[in-house]
Amino acid sequence: MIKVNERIGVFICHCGLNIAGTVNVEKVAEEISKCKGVVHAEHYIFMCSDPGQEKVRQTIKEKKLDGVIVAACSPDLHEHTFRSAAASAGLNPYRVEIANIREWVAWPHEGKGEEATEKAIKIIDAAIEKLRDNMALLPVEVPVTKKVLVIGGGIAGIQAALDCADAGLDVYLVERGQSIGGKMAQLSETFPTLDCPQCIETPKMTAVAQHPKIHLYAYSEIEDVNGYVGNFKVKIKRKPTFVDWDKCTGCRECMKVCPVKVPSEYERGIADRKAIYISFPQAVPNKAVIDAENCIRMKYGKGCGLCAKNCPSKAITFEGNGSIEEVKVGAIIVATGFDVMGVNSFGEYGYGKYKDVLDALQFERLLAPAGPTSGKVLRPSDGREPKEVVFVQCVGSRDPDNWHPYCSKICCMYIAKQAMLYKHAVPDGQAYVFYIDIRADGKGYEEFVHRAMTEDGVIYLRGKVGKIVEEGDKLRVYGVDTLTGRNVVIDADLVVLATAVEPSKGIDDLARKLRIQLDQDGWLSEAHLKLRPLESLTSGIFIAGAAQYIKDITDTVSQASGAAAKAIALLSRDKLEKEPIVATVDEEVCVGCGNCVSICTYNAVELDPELKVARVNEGLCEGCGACAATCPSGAIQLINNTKKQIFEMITALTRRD
Amino acid sequence: MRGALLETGEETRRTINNFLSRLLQEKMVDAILAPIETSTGLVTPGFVTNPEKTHIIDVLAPVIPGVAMATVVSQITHEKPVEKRLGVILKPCDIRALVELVKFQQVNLENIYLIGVDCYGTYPVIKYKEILEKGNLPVENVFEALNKGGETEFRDSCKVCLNPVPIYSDLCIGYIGIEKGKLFIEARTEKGEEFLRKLGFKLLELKERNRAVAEILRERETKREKYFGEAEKELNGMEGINSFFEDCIACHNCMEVCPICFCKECFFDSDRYSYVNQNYLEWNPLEGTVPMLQAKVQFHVGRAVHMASSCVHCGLCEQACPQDIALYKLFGLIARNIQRIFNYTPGRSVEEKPPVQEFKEEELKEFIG
Amino acid sequence: MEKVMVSTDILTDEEISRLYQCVSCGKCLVECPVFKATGVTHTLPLPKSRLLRYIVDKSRGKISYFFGPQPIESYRLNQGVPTVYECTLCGACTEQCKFEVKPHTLWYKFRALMNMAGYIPEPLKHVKGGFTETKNPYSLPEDMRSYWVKKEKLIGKASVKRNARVIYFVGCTTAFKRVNRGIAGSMARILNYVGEDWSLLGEKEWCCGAPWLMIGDIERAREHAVHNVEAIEETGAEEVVVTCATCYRAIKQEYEELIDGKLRFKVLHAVELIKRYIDEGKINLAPTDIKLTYHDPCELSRLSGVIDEPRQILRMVSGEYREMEKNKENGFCCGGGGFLQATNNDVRLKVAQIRVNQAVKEGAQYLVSACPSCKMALVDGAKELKSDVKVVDIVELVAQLLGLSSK
Amino acid sequence: MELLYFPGCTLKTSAKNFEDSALTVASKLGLELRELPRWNCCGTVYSLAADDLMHQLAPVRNLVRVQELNRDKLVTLCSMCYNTLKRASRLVRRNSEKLETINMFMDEEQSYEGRVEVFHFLQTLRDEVGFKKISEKVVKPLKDLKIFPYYGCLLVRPEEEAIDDPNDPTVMNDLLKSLGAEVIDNSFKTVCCGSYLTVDKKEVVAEMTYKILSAAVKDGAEAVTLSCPLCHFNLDFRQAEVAEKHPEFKRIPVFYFTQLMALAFGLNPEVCRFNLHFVDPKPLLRGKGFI
Amino acid sequence: MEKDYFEPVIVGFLCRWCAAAAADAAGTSRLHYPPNIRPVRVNCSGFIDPVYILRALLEGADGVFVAGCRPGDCHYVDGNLKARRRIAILKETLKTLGLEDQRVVFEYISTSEGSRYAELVKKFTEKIRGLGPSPLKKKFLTV
Repeated sequence: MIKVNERIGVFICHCGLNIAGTVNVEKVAEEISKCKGVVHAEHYIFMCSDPGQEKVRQTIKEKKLDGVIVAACSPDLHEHTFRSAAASAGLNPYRVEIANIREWVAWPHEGKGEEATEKAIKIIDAAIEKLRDNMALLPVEVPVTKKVLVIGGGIAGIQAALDCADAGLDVYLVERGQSIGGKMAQLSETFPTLDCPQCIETPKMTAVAQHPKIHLYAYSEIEDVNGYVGNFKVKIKRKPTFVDWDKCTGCRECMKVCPVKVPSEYERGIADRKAIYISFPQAVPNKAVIDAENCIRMKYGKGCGLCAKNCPSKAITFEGNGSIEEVKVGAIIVATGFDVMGVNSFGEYGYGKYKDVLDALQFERLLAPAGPTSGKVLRPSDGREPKEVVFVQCVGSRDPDNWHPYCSKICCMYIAKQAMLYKHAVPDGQAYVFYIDIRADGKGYEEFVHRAMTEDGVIYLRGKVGKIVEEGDKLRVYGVDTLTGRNVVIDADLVVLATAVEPSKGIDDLARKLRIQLDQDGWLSEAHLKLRPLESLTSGIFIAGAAQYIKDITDTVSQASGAAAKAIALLSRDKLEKEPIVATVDEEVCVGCGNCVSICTYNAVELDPELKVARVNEGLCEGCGACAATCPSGAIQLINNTKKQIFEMITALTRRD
Repeated sequence: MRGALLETGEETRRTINNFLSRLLQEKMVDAILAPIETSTGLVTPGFVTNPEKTHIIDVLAPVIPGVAMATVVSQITHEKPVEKRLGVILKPCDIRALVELVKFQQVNLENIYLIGVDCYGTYPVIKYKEILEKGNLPVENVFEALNKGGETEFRDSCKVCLNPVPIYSDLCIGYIGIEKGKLFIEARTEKGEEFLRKLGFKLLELKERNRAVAEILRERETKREKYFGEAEKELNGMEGINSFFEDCIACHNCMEVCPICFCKECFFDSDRYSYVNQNYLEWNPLEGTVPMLQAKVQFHVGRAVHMASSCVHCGLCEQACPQDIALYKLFGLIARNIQRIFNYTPGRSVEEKPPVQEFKEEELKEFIG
Repeated sequence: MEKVMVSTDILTDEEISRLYQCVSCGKCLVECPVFKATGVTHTLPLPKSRLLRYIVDKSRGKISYFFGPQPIESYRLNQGVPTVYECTLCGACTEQCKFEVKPHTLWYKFRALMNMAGYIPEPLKHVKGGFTETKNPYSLPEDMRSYWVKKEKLIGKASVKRNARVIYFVGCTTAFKRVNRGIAGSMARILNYVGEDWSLLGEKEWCCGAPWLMIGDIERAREHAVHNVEAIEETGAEEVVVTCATCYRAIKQEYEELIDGKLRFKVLHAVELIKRYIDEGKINLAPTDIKLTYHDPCELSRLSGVIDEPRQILRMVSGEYREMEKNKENGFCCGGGGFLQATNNDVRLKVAQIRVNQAVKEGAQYLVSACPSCKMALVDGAKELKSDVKVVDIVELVAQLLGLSSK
Repeated sequence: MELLYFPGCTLKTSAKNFEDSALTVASKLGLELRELPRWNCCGTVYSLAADDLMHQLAPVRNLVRVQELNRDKLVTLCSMCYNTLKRASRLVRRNSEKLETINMFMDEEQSYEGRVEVFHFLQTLRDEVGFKKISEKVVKPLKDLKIFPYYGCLLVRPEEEAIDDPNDPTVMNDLLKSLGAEVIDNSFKTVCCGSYLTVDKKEVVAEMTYKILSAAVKDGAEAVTLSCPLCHFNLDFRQAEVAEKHPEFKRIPVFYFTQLMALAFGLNPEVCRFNLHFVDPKPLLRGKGFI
Repeated sequence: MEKDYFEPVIVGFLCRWCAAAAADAAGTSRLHYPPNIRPVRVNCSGFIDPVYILRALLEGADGVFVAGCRPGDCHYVDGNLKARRRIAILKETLKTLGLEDQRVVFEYISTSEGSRYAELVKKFTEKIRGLGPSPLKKKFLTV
């Protein structure tokens, strides 16, 4: 339908000589002025300059323009500039279209003036055809819930929760395990500062417990997430603890009497825990949980029950099946951390059959003062003090054929640390480290490794270990030293494998629930690796810490604060403005076939059950237009990108004069 | 498949109608939607609720009177499912169209009992009328063609149809591969078996039926290849298409009758698209409006792009063309090729998503670059 | 989504069974003049019957069987208005239909249904008011009805008598329209020429009611029918002659049903009467050499079967009589029917241009028709085409050849 | 059940004992091993040369022979033959240009279509016969005979060709258990015996043999069993050099697993042709009353 | 002046996040390619309805160049995978009718591949020039 009193202004930019050097701007202006509805056509040296923008504002007012075309550079650069200029002159920003005649015409066709001018006219023509049907729009306003959900209670989650809470936002911190603290709580000491991790993390953990704004959901999981930025509805499932946490004081009397012994996850299997347990001394919350699979009473429904008898505050009930709570949040921070591969995957090192072949996290527990051996390094097989310890780097990392192609980044540092701590614990012991390349790129890292080599006499052998075989009570390690070119066989008392770091288990179905992407190795995909590492592609969901990629505590904490800052910034406004280019449905045409519903990635379209007509949720719709393309009757269309507009653009572009 | 064998003697139609009226009597269905005979001798979709009245039903009439039965069911259950239990008599292509319409939320199968019928072929509706006027029963010609083979005046799409026996239905009234004077009512789902058991039939297995069907299919496979081979040669390039669509007056009746063209208003007819029609319809006082080839190609090829992936090869487009253009050559050919690249058979099962509603990570490499 | 309950009681069961006999074979689509003129598909017979079936299904057909009568979405009715009304009701589709659906009778009932639901084209909404008052579709003052007598200088020679053997029922399109005044004048002169005892109804003559049927208001049509029959019977006339094909069909085929009684007089079209006069020797026409062709008014030839009389007259009039390619029952419509002039005049003009061209193609100098609406439409068409073919009504031609009128 | 089998050159010459014992054991188990007609040498070690066209002709021609009988399964006994044939069949199936060049070159043969599957006899015993059926056939269980099963390289490396878990293969362990023998297991069972170094660097092979056998003896092994004639030569014949360098080394006999099966099935010991061994196994067997 | 050889008209559909950005990059690095392509900037390749391509061909385009993000890079997660399926349907239809489906091409071009964009456009333009004017656009007057 032809609008009757269209008043379109076209501004052609010279961009100095970038455009004018190739495109005959005078001819373009003259040709375009003849187009239907064009009441003003002008060319100017620098449209994006202040005088240029002023020219636009002036002409809008003087000639009461109801549409503006700026033929200049790529819309990615100045679309926003010219739309706000027009807005300040009272013209709705969406009545402005940009025709890219620099990157798409002037530059690639230098020296072909005539064809370039011809092409420029066609592109401007098409922009005019599109503009004719552009509706004046206001950004879609979406209410904001000023609350944050943090998934994962490791140091990243803790730091992010504290930052958001300090900024006055309510935080729901959800931790899958019995206590927050994550992997950091399992370490003996940190590199390069050799701090005691519990000493530096516990204050933050207690701060989380006491912070009025932080609602801690320990021993809980994310059941289901839907909604959109500013309005996420999250179902959190509190797993059944079978202990009444209000009464439990954390006195651990129950743990003393429980007859069941099961390998402890916190101690990574080199020590046991009871069926009723609190993970570690500084655990927050300091409340016990019952592991239903192994507790006799829970398994058979009767018998035992010693813990309940012994519990001074009668907190143990053996009942309850957890609960599901629904919370509304405005932003989500995913800080689910990482896992370490077990030794049982590596056949050449004994498939985990040899007791004295440990992974590095298990060795951390041996070195930990509060660990099962209270800091003394003793062999799990016979409890003797190992005199020869071999550390093997890059087990499963940098190994594209069999395991992971990536470098696990933190092993070089913690192996050096572990070797050093071993030497402090066993002064006359000898540590060997088989490595490919030492990567110590952090502040004070290189010096730390150098100290391990010189002061603690750790022998670094550049080569890989081919096979480990049990020889009597010794572990014969067949390796090679590529620097001397000779095979090396060491009869070690203990072997520590620096196994590869992997994304934490269960991240893939959490990612599916959050509708965020994982890369091919299972790490969370960031919006842009260089410029937007803390945001996922789904707006409103941020990522921090090792879940995005392996990183040490320093980087993790800084990322956590970064993600928190992003969430705080997002939720600082009362209303969120969303690009109004969303899908709309013409109910008279829609026949309710559901093509758009099943094709939409963002579940932004539902079928209204009675009227059998599609409905678009403007908040969820990202404006990709996939529904418009799959709708046979053209009922659902993208605002300002209707089929008619595209057809008219095609006709303009293919017009032969 | 297990089913019940009925003695029909010469009275095939009466036996079927008795069977249907018993369904009504036993209150297994409240109404039967079936082709019923009209005063002009033709059949048209109609309701029968009174068990005595089933004599007007003519299940085996080898004709599709205008609109497919699937469209009728879709018109009823489009907005909400029926509360009363409805038995529907459906030819195999009807069932395929019905299943496709379920996938596009146009049909709700709640309380609907599908009674499939073997279909060895149907006549174009005008031909059917001529046979009636000459006084003999078209059904006889079908049985004769079935036993002796040989050329028939069935519609092209029926001559190359690959499933004369319905695949997806509760019951199936079968005569292919059954010797004369008998009828085989197959039960394909529990509901079907429950029906037959309630009516006191003994269920047995008939092997030679499958053999007969397989034999028919082999013969039709070759015919189908030849048919589409010719179509491909004829439709090659704009010249071929120009002569193919020479007589087309762009009345869009092929779209109106197509069972899986479910839009309220066809996109190519609507104002969201019509800009083209004015530009391409030459208006001159001598001839009135003359649809240019561009307008015809845009309409037919455009519609094929929207619907060919779900085309059930019923051939109604050809029967609805007033200018007698062999449209099934075009739509059947495009549908076959598209369905082949997605390995998708419309109407095979309700769960299988149509190609336009989903996509896969790894596929269609050959179309890139 | 606004919905409206639509009653379909106007459709008899016989009509509904005919509606459902349609097998969508599409043969009716080829000959539809409006489609030929515009190329727009939604006014074709099949889309019309699909919409009608949708409405019938919902209010009393298979959908209502399951869910009770259901309302119709108002946007569908709005979209349905052009579908139903932009049609000349020429009956070409009925002619082509092999399955006895007789669609054009259904389109009349469809209009009645739409009118009852209040969904009629804007222009017709305005016509209704004036039409009710002035009893003629052109809403011209009643006394203008005999204005033609003055203009044709027949004062005293064409008058209203208390009783007469033949009543000349002039019809509004003949009486009120300047282009058709000649037809009335010629008819009057021919009747006087043969010394017929005839009279006009004058003021008492109301519109024959056909336009009301085209709008869809059957009650109004009934009023007109009852009034006109009374007026005619008062004069004790045995025969009524009309010069308009629409009036002819309405009185002959619709009146008995409308007044729910028998007509006590015969209804003749002017051609039939003239043919009789010729047979009775009261008129004889000398042959001429003018090249002419005859346009069959749809309501006269296809829908009423009067086909041969005009041809016999014309063959007597000229040796050069040529048949157009589309003639007799398959005649192509002039575009004037179905109140299209009010609903969508440029479609009417396009159809008329096509028809005029068909005549030009035969090399005709004169295009003769037998209905004022056809003449009006064909004249407008010829003007659009700037063609020099002269459009003339058969009555005018006869009168002219008898030397009774000047043109 | 009739199986097409590929003997390989050594089984016709120095390893006749392996073939004879295998054939008789197979027939006892109801398997008819039919020799592949017009077979040619398997090409011994799989060529790692970049342009290995000439070297692949031999194995592919054997596969063509199988295809000529329009069969698609071939069983091998010797580990070397198994490894070479299997890797060749995988190479041509993956690399169609190479297959084309090979087919063009062997113009007098029909073109190989790549459908033949190569199996080792141990796989057939495990997967088709099953150890339960084998233990039912045992007449004289090899009680108190401590045997160290040695797999070598070619049954377990590279991974795609492995007939069992490359790091910890157990198929021969289970076979010996089903024969009633006591199994001595250690991680040297998959360490290389030195293969063709036995031609120009005998001392390296001696060193490897010493390492493997001394570990086995230390664990109490009285004999070794294996399925590769080359390993048999290195571990059996080279024990002489080992004894020279390590006087304390105790010699132990080396059997093919089919010989032990023949004994356990109580078949005529002749078929085991114990005279072909360098370290005479007869004293041990007589001592344990098996012959 | 009449060109001695045929200058094809090519309509381009470029997805704004990857292909259009690549086109910008090609321009910024002054990579020259023939001016025959006339691009339309769309939100996502998943937005391109096969009817647009059909319409472009029938309105006079000699070739249609559709470009979207590489699988996995799509800003809207999987718009390009949906596009691939629709363009496959259209090309298969054109191929069936012998309407030279090679005049339509769908390429994956990521944001940084400016040079690849220029290269592909050059190659495509030459190919279309080789194919000559598109038969689809000749105005057939059927009487």
